[in-house]
Amino acid sequence: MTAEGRVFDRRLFRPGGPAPPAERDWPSFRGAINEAMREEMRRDPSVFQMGEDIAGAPPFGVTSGLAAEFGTERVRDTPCSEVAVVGAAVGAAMGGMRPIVEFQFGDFLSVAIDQLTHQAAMLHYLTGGQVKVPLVIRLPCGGGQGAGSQHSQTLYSWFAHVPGIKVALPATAADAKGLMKSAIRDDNPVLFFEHKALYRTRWPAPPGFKDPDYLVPFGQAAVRRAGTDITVVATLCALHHALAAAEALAAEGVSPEVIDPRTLVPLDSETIIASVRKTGRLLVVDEAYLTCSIQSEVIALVTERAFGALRTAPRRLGNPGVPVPFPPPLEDAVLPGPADIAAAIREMVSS
Amino acid sequence: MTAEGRVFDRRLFRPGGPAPPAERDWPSFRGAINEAMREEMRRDPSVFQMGEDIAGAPPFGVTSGLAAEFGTERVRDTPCSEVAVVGAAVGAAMGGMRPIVEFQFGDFLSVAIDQLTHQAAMLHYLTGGQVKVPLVIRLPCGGGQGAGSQHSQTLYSWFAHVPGIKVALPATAADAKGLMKSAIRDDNPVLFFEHKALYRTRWPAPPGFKDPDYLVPFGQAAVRRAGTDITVVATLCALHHALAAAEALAAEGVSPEVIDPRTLVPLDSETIIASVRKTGRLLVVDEAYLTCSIQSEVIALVTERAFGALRTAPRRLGNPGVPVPFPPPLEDAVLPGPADIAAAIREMVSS
Amino acid sequence: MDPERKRDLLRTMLLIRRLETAWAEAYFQEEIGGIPPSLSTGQEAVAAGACAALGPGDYVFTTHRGQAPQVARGLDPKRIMADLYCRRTGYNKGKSYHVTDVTRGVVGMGGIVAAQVPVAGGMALAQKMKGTDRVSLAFFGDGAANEGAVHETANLAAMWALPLILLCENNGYCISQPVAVAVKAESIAARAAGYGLPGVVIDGNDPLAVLEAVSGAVAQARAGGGPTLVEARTIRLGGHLAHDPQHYRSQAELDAARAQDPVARYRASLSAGGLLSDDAYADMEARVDEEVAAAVEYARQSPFPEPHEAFEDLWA
Amino acid sequence: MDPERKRDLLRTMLLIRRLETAWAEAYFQEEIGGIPPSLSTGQEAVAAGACAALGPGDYVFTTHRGQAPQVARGLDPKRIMADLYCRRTGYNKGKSYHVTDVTRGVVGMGGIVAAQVPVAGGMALAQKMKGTDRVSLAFFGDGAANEGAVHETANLAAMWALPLILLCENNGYCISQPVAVAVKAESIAARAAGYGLPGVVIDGNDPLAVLEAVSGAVAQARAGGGPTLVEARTIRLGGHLAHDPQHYRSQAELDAARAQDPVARYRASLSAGGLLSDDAYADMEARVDEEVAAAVEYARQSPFPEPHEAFEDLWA
Ligand SMILES: Cc1ncc(C[n+]2csc(CCOP(=O)(O)OP(=O)(O)O)c2C)c(N)n1
Ligand SMILES: Cc1ncc(C[n+]2csc(CCOP(=O)(O)OP(=O)(O)O)c2C)c(N)n1
Ligand SMILES: [Mg+2]
Ligand SMILES: [Mg+2]
Repeated sequence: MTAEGRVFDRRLFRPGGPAPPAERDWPSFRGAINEAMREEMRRDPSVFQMGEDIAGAPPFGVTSGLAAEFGTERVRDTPCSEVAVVGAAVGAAMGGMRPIVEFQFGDFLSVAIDQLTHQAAMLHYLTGGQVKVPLVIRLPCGGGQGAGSQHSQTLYSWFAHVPGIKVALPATAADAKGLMKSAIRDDNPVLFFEHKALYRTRWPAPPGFKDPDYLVPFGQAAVRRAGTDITVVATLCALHHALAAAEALAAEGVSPEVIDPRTLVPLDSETIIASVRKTGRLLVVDEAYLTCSIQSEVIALVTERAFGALRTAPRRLGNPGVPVPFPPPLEDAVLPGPADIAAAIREMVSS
Repeated sequence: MTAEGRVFDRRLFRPGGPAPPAERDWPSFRGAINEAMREEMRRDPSVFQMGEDIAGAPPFGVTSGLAAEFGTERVRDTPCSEVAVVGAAVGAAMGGMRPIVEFQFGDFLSVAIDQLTHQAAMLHYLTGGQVKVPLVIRLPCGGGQGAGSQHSQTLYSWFAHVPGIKVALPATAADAKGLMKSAIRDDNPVLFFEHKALYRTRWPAPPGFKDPDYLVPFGQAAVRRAGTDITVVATLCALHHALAAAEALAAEGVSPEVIDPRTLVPLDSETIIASVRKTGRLLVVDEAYLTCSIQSEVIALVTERAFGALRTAPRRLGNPGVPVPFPPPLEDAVLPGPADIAAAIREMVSS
Repeated sequence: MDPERKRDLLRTMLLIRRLETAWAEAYFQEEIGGIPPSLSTGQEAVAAGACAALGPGDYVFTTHRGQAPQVARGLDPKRIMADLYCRRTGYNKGKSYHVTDVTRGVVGMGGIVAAQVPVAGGMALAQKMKGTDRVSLAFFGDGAANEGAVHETANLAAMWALPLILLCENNGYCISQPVAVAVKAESIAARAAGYGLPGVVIDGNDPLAVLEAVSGAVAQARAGGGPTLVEARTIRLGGHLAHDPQHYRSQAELDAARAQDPVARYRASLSAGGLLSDDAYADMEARVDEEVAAAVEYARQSPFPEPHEAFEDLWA
Repeated sequence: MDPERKRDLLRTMLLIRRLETAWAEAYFQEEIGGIPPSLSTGQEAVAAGACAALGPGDYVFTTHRGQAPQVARGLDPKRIMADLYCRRTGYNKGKSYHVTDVTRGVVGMGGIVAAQVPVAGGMALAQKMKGTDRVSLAFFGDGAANEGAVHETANLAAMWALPLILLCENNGYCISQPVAVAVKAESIAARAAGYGLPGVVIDGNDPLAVLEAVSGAVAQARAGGGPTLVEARTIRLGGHLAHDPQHYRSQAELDAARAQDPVARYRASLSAGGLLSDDAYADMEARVDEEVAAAVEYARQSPFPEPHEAFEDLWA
């Protein structure tokens, strides 16, 4: 795994091999989400699931075994009617339930935006706090799998833009579990973005991972790698690309600090700003389309609040603004990878 | 009209009085859009209209008289079926027509996002350029009219985020006409945001306004007021608020330069950057929700590309992230007005 | 049926009518602003009859024409009016027109046409999963019926046998578009068959007919028999919103419509049946007017929310 | 009907089958990646029959299971395969699976279930407004039928009498969900009545039945009679996508399904009618296989687009 190589393979739909021996005892990303949902469903009878094929043929396997344990009343296969299903989640949430909705690909939320942004997100406010809408929508997302333009996006910037929606972006199995448990217990609508390339990955489990109250709080960024020369903010796969780049650069004597916000709403701006005050440089990397993105946002807020700390122009990497292409060589050209990140860091630290 | 006062009244649905004598010969914003559409429909038989009540009882009067002139085959009242209607526009555009679709309030696009972002915006790309989707969607937008949270938004940042959609934001009658004519002749999907508070306003007509080819090109910002101390970037009503603030500040010896981007996609970053290189300060004002917004975007791109020119931290004003409230005093608290802009400028030029 | 209950229906209809008239008046007097009032004038029998079929713990989800069910479910006119005046003493603390009282099972929606229908389906699902026998009722218009949200919800509710009443209030218009233009089938209720649901067309200007049909649908839903689509045919007497001059309707049409005023008609039928004397009606009217006047006064005297409240209630 | 045309239908079905088999093979051999192939195996009669009812200038809008209509409308297998291999020589320059050939009236959609239906409605509107007699045909599945987009489009098309054919390819499943679970009505075609449209259920495994029904719908549309909803009942023989083990179907169900293979069935009927000898079929097979092999070879030899092409074709 070098800064020039890919960190993730393009084998999303292929049968997975056995885990490498070193990782055998580590939880998988997919399994961690499953475990979080299972534990919360055991703990709280109001938690239930809706989605296409989540009982009958779990897409990406994330809901595997849940229908067997909890039955199809609590793990509901839905028809292809996303407006009705998101609306059902909103209404059920108001009625005291805690629905979790799966989209097979997060992109498909496009057909049900209104129920999310105008209903789920606004009803608490509009009713002066009378109704609560605790729901979680799970959105498999991201490119690098050759899945094509309508199955590869990372649209969280939209949902950070509009009010009333929390946004979680787990990058490791531990965060996937801890953030999912926090999401389910949260009294607000939460979008849970799951990068498809992470599903099969395995990660060391931190102490407490098996604790039934293993919660990762929203709004607390993680410093994934401490450094002194530049602050790199990245999420999901881009985080791992950034860590790969940092590893490669360490050999060149460059010391990047890599920060994973973990949730965009709420966003832990303090941790990011504190880091930039230390390093004086900021690079924001994400697969998201660049314009009006989370990358723009982090740059804007750091520049507004820590302008004096910046020693050089901040930079951002992302999809420059085209649909994620189908052909692998084109997809690689559009999405930022470790080599792009390393190159940007090299330029920035030498300026 | 002072920096402390409101620039626009809250009388959107009230009968309008006669124009003030000085403005009597000026075109109204609403009339300019109407005229642009009428001229283009005369010029090109493939231009047609769809929308709710646009023939039978034109909302805000923008389509008044068009059904009488062109008939209800070309000015089509639609049922309340926005997915079908936007889809009809996409398909008709592919089939050689140039549809214009009106939403009564732009917020309602929420129910038809997919047809816009995944179909209209992507099909040219996905088919390797084989199909063209020339359509215009008219979106009455904006707050300050007590119209409530689901009838007051300015969501253009979303559509600047995703690829394949042009975005026009006219702030005067002349631009409304010239940008609308350009939009109709454009071979791509265009969102045309019309601030409701502007409909009734009148503006001096520039030379050529009556020319059948009076086009305002996309991607050319207008410097609305030249100045030396600070660059203020603002759109729609916020532009006029910024100009009001600038006027008030001029009396205090402060010289703001006020820039109206006019289109967000494409965005004339050169004009903005050139201005900041001159003034050394940047304030971006918009009604849009702040996070991942056009305000964030302008700050990010200026900071990336003209960091050295900035003498102080750039700032942004906008809706800090709540639904636009119904009660007027709350709405005023949420949306930036002339006084907020003036205060921000004062702070920035003295730092 | 108990004559008192029959008179109550009239009282409800009258209260809706007069409360809304006062609301429109407040708009024309420029005491309030924003989007002009959306009145149920001519349609009062639908909400009155439908809500009379419901009990405590049942839920209704309203449309943009939502004041009728608020009144019919017994919300306090004072606090309804306070919300319409954007005052702090409203149910929503003056923060929106989506007048809601969860304790009485009224959720105010309506900003987005048809969006309340899927949400009502979800409330029905919650009741079913919690094992209550409570039902959820979605009001929606003839215009809303052409939104995809209604289709998807009808099918999902059929599939899951949800305790949902789909109450289509067909007032003949979607703003300026007549339903006959937008719907080529015989009725909107005819769509129910396509989902394997019962669908009925009823006289929505007769509160007793509405009460009967909705009671049947409620009984079926409580018994686990799933949803029903009830199309209540009624007539919008005013404009789409209070300021709408409705140039798109002929005088003849409007005259015919006004001749069917459900308040007058129902009053006449009660009085013909010997259930309501002229004096009793005058008394009812007086008390309703008093209640409305008190509501207006209450709203006027109430303060706006403080500016800082704009930033509250975003998160639960 | 001319025997040659009848044989042509079989040839089309066979070409669909073999081309798609080669596509799946390419996926399993890891020559291509991405989302696994969505095969029309078992459903070939629908596209073959439907497209045979169309003429030049007519349009079809495909689903995610879209290769069958591409082949049936005469697209070059070489260039179809090139797009599926993401190669520059494809119709879309290798830039997507949405294989499109506007010159043959095929628009490749399918990423978003049902999204092609409103767009097809728009194409019908364009034809109507331009005064042509051309029609637009939307393929969609039984699962897609439960999307709001279909409801809205059916109603709009009825209202405007658009020359649109709504062709529901009911293959019994929406991924793992049987249509009987998701649709409680007798049929999907039964929904047509709710829009004032004709709706028919036909045997989608018989290309002649499909041809006949769609020809009728096309004739009506060309004559200005508006849209028809045709529900073609067929059977998906493979998984939802090529890699789907379909554990949710029993062996008995799959065996029964395979016994209805439309290619075998139609071949048998042609041969029973004396229209196709075994030799002629062997010859047909050989030519189809050759064409498919040539298509695969062509795709393999073609280059990927250059990275810079990722940034082209965004704007018209
Ligand atoms: C999604 C959406 N589309 C359009 C509108 C604008 N609109 C508000 S009320 C209305 C009329 C709806 O007609 P109907 O459902 O018959 O209700 P009625 O007004 O007759 O009570 C429309 C089109 C909206 N609010 N939301
Ligand atoms: C809006 C949307 N929802 C869900 C999906 C995922 N999906 C892809 S194909 C498919 C099955 C659709 O079933 P049907 O319409 O019957 O078509 P079939 O696969 O049987 O040909 C689904 C649910 C999608 N692509 N888009
Ligand atoms: Mg109506
Ligand atoms: Mg199917």
